[in-house]
Amino acid sequence: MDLDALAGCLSSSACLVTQTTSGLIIGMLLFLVAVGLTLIFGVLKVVNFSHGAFYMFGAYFAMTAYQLTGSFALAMLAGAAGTAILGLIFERVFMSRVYGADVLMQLLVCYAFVLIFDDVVRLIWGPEFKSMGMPSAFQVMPLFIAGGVVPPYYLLLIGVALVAAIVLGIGLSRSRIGKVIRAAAQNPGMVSALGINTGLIYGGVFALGGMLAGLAGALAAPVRSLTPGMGFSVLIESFIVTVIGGMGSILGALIGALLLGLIRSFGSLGFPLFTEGLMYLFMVIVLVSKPTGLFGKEAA
Amino acid sequence: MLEIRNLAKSFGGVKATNDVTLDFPDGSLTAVIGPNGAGKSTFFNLITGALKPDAGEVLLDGVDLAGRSPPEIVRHGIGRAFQVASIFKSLTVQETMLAAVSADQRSSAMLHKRFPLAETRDRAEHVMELLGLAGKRHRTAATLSHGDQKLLDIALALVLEPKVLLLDEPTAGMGPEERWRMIDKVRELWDTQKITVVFIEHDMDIVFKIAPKIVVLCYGRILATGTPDEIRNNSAVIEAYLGTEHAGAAA
Amino acid sequence: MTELEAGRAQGLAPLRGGSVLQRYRDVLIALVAFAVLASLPLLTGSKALLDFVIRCSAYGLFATSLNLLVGYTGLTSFGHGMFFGLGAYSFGLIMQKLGVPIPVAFVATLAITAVIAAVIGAICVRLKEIYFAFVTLAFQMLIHSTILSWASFTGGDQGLRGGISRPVFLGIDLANHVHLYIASCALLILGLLGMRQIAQSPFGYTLRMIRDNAARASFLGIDVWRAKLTVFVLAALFAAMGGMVMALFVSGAYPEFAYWTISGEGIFINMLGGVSTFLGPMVGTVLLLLLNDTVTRFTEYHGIVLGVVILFFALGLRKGLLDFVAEWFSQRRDAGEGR
Amino acid sequence: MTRTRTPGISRRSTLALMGAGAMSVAAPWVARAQAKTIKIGMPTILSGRVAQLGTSSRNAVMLEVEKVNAAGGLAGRQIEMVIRDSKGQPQEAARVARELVNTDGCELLLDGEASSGSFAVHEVARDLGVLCIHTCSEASSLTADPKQHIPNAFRCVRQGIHDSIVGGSYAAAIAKTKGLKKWATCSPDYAYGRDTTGEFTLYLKRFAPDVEIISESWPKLFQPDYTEVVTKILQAKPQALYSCLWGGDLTSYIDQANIYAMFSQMEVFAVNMADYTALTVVKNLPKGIHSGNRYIKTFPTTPENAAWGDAYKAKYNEYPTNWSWQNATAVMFLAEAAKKANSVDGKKIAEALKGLTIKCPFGADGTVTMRGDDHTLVGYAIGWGTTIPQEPYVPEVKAGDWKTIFELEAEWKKSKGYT
Repeated sequence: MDLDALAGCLSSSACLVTQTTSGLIIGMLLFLVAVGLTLIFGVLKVVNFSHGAFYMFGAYFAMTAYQLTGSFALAMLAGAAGTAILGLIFERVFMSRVYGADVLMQLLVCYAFVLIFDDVVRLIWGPEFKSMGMPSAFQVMPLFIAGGVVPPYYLLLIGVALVAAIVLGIGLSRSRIGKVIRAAAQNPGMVSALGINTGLIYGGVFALGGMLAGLAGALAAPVRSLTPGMGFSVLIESFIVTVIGGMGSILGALIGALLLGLIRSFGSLGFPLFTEGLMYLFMVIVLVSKPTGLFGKEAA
Repeated sequence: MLEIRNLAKSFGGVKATNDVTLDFPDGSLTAVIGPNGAGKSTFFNLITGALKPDAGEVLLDGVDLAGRSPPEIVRHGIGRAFQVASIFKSLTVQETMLAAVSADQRSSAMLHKRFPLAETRDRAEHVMELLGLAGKRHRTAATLSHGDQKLLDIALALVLEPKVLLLDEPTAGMGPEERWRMIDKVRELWDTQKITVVFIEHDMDIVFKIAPKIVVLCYGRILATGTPDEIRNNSAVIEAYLGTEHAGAAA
Repeated sequence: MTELEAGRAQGLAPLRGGSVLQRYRDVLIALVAFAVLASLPLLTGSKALLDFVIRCSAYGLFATSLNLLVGYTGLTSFGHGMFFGLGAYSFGLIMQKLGVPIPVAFVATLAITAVIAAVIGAICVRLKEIYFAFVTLAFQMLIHSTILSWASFTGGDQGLRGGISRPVFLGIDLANHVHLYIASCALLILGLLGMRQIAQSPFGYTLRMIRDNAARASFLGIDVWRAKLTVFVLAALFAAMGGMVMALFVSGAYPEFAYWTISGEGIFINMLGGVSTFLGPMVGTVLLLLLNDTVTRFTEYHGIVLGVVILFFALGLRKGLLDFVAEWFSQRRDAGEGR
Repeated sequence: MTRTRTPGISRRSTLALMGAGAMSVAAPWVARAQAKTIKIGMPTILSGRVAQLGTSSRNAVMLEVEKVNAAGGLAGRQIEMVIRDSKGQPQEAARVARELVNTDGCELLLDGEASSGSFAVHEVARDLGVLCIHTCSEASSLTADPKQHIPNAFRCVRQGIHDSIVGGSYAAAIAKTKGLKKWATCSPDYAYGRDTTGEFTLYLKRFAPDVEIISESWPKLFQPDYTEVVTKILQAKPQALYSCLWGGDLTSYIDQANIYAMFSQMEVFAVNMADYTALTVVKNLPKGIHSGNRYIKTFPTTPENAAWGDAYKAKYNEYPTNWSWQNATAVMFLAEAAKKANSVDGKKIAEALKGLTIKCPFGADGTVTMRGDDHTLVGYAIGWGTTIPQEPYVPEVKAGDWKTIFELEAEWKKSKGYT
């Protein structure tokens, strides 16, 4: 424990701003992965344990596209589109067979794919870790905003995450498709009775969730090393985020991600050796006091 | 004797049970009726502990049970059956009965003996015979017909040998003939077991034919109590029912 | 769905005296099984086979205890592995630091596990379904983090080093491979017999009632919270027994024992073997270990192989092996009766 | 069991078959037919996040085993390697190690496990009495702690304490010339990270007493995001940073610290930087990172070392890792010890290994020694230098002085209560 450091930081405005900023940065990155997880749970009631694998594929797709074309935009597109297709196939061919089955069966199918996907990546790209490299456009000095340091690349990340949050938030509550998706989440029988293809909706939602994870992986590729199994730690953290925020709630994912980011950034000051434990402790406290998470609805 | 004193419960601003005071003398058979949303099931839930009342008393032989947990209330002698048969789908009829008797005999946490305990058998056997389920003892509950599942639900309540038995729509979801068979069974149980029975029922023919006493609930309040004849001629009741029937037709 | 077959099969047994007979039958089966296992070293010189059985004992105790929660009570715990780890660590630490006789350490470990399980269980069993799963997982991760962080006591990521001493007691020398093997078998058989007794006791039926319909059970006068807590603690004890066998086998305890992957493997084993028969998890254990041991011999891409096998079970059979077999038999019998 | 060996062409083809078989498929029946081969078992990590290191270990072992076999084998017996994946789980490592000895008939073990896995295999060695050479675990206590000591286990691995002594003195010299007083550390939160960092700062302060550690960060092993750590360090405004992050964690950290322009604000000492796996992967490698050597074919600057690195590259189309040279050295030791003992018996080899000095491309003076009293490798090339973003990556390496290392190591052992 290093409570002095924490107290010192809390009393210094520069440190406060910087650590808060990095908390937000961490949070927004987490949000991008977690939002897909929560979306899939909200609509399909599936805890997508293989979500980390989509993140991994997004990163590898992006790296490969970047190596081939040298275009950052194409790399991002490859990461997002590739995982969207993967998500669609995964849902239609495999997951759709275990709807209505035991939750454990669904978990098992996801678990199987975690194993398979990791090995597939190892087969295709090899066991060694890789790096995509930062596009030269972003190899610039960090900005100083309100006393906090923000690299331009992270501004882009935050921007993308915010856009995703707003589009999803508004899209789900306002648009027709959003209404259909929400209706499908609540009463699939009714929606299919109305002549709407629920399979298409489910596939679409899974593709969207996979795409968001893939996009997150693609965006992370320039700053994180790529290895088989890289999705795992990301999965665990985004899992904590969604549980804290409430499975199925997009706002919850956002708040949960930001909270976790702040726990990480300030926890690393005060409890450098127990930051991870702090996250789990927080998760236990939230679950015990409000089992459905901060923004979760009762009886999912 | 079961005495309800000023029982009240509201959800949000809605008073689902509003100052209800009622007596159910030992060995009585009472029907509770009322339009949809009258608070009949809430009333049962308050008595059995599924819901905690905001105010009031539930006295069984002078002991106040209001606000206690379901297991406590059951152990004091108030058993209930549910509108939708509430059973243990993977247990057989016989296992269900034996396990219920175990629960009543406080042996449900026993680890060192094998199930079923010898001392649970007679009671289970007795109730299965009583409800005509003995021939289906080895059937798994999930495979029983709808009517048999309802009977099993009632058997579950009955096997605890309650002083008061609350039946929430014993005939719900049954065809006309089955209904009569069921209600005859209820009536027969009441006759032979000498327990206090309170049941909720929608079918007026059934109610007026078998219930010596009727309670009418409306918007959480007691609208009327009395014999079938008294209720039949009660203007408030007629209005309430006609009113809802009009409303029902309009919707 | 889950107990249809077991229920039906049991219905055929005569009621009077049946339960007592059943108990003798179980004990008899256990004795025979033990005799067979114990005579293995006489028949074969394969140490690998003995190792395999020891590992089966550790995982089998763990997986079967998990099934008390998952299969019998409907409590899907994602954190059951914490008790496996707790058992291994408590036992290892007691042996290393206090140097007491093994049976003392064994009992002390069970006592420690019971206390910790009671505290964690009291918090967890209030929650339902997936939320119970989450909170148990969170506790597991918390315990795992604590083991890693508390390096001065637990050895951190390197685990309990230096080996666990195994002093001779009552003529049993657990440093001897065959002795360890026999002791593991004995623990397995005793553990299974104990859990079988729990499953077939009045309490076992209380658990089934809770699994099927907890609300109804409480209207029969059952204190659901207390029953869930009781089975949570009991299952933890048997999981800790598994952990102790593992600690003896590897002569140490490592943080991986308390990691969520152990819980995941436990669930996987149960799904593989089947959750609606008592021996399902045992079958699953043997299957998974066999699969793991053979596949890792032949390829380092075992993830793909294992994944495909899982898919076969999840999408093809849609149930555990023993469940599938039991259902197949009963269907055949029904068809025979129909003729 | 023993069959008469048919000499000549059939034997050669059997051997070829075995060579292929050992790579991925274990073929016990072949082994029984060839009683003269000696099987060496090796549990290592071939899947998961550090699969790269396990694979590179296997590569190096196979490279050396081929040479040994071509030269007549181990005391006349051809080596057959049986290499299996442990997934990095200690219970699997123990299981695999036992299986290799008990079922596959391996007479010797190379332990390619890291951290907890190596301790698990160590216990197996203690249990079974089989000769075991640890080739990957840098945890000092594995051999330094007399409680761990068993006569049949050796460690052919560089050690954190050696790195720290050399690194501490190297860094102290630079700290003095450049006036670096305020230091920060950032290391992975597990035994290796904590111990190595603690020892580094110990010697840094010893050689440069006015150095002060003003900030410590302990990210988790395999943590994907280091943002809070980076900003925390930037906040503390140290003049220099020490890190023993390694592999993908180190490259992630560099990529993320780069966009905060961290490397222009402080001197960075990253002991695990000068490893090809990291050097070749980082796209925007900052200039002038101080690093200890891991494996670099230009240090030691000998033709033997360069030739070995090139041979490896030619065979596997990638550069060797730190684990590669350690595993290769272990095979060299086995070959020499077997020659000296003229036997493949574990006990005799163990006797021969004690204090054995062999010629080795990775030695500081062309030789390395298996120290007799604690069964651990000494005399290997160890040094620090600064990085450049292209080959040869670390143009000049300042070699550490083994005399100082021995002195300080002995002192350190005493302070730990090991002697």
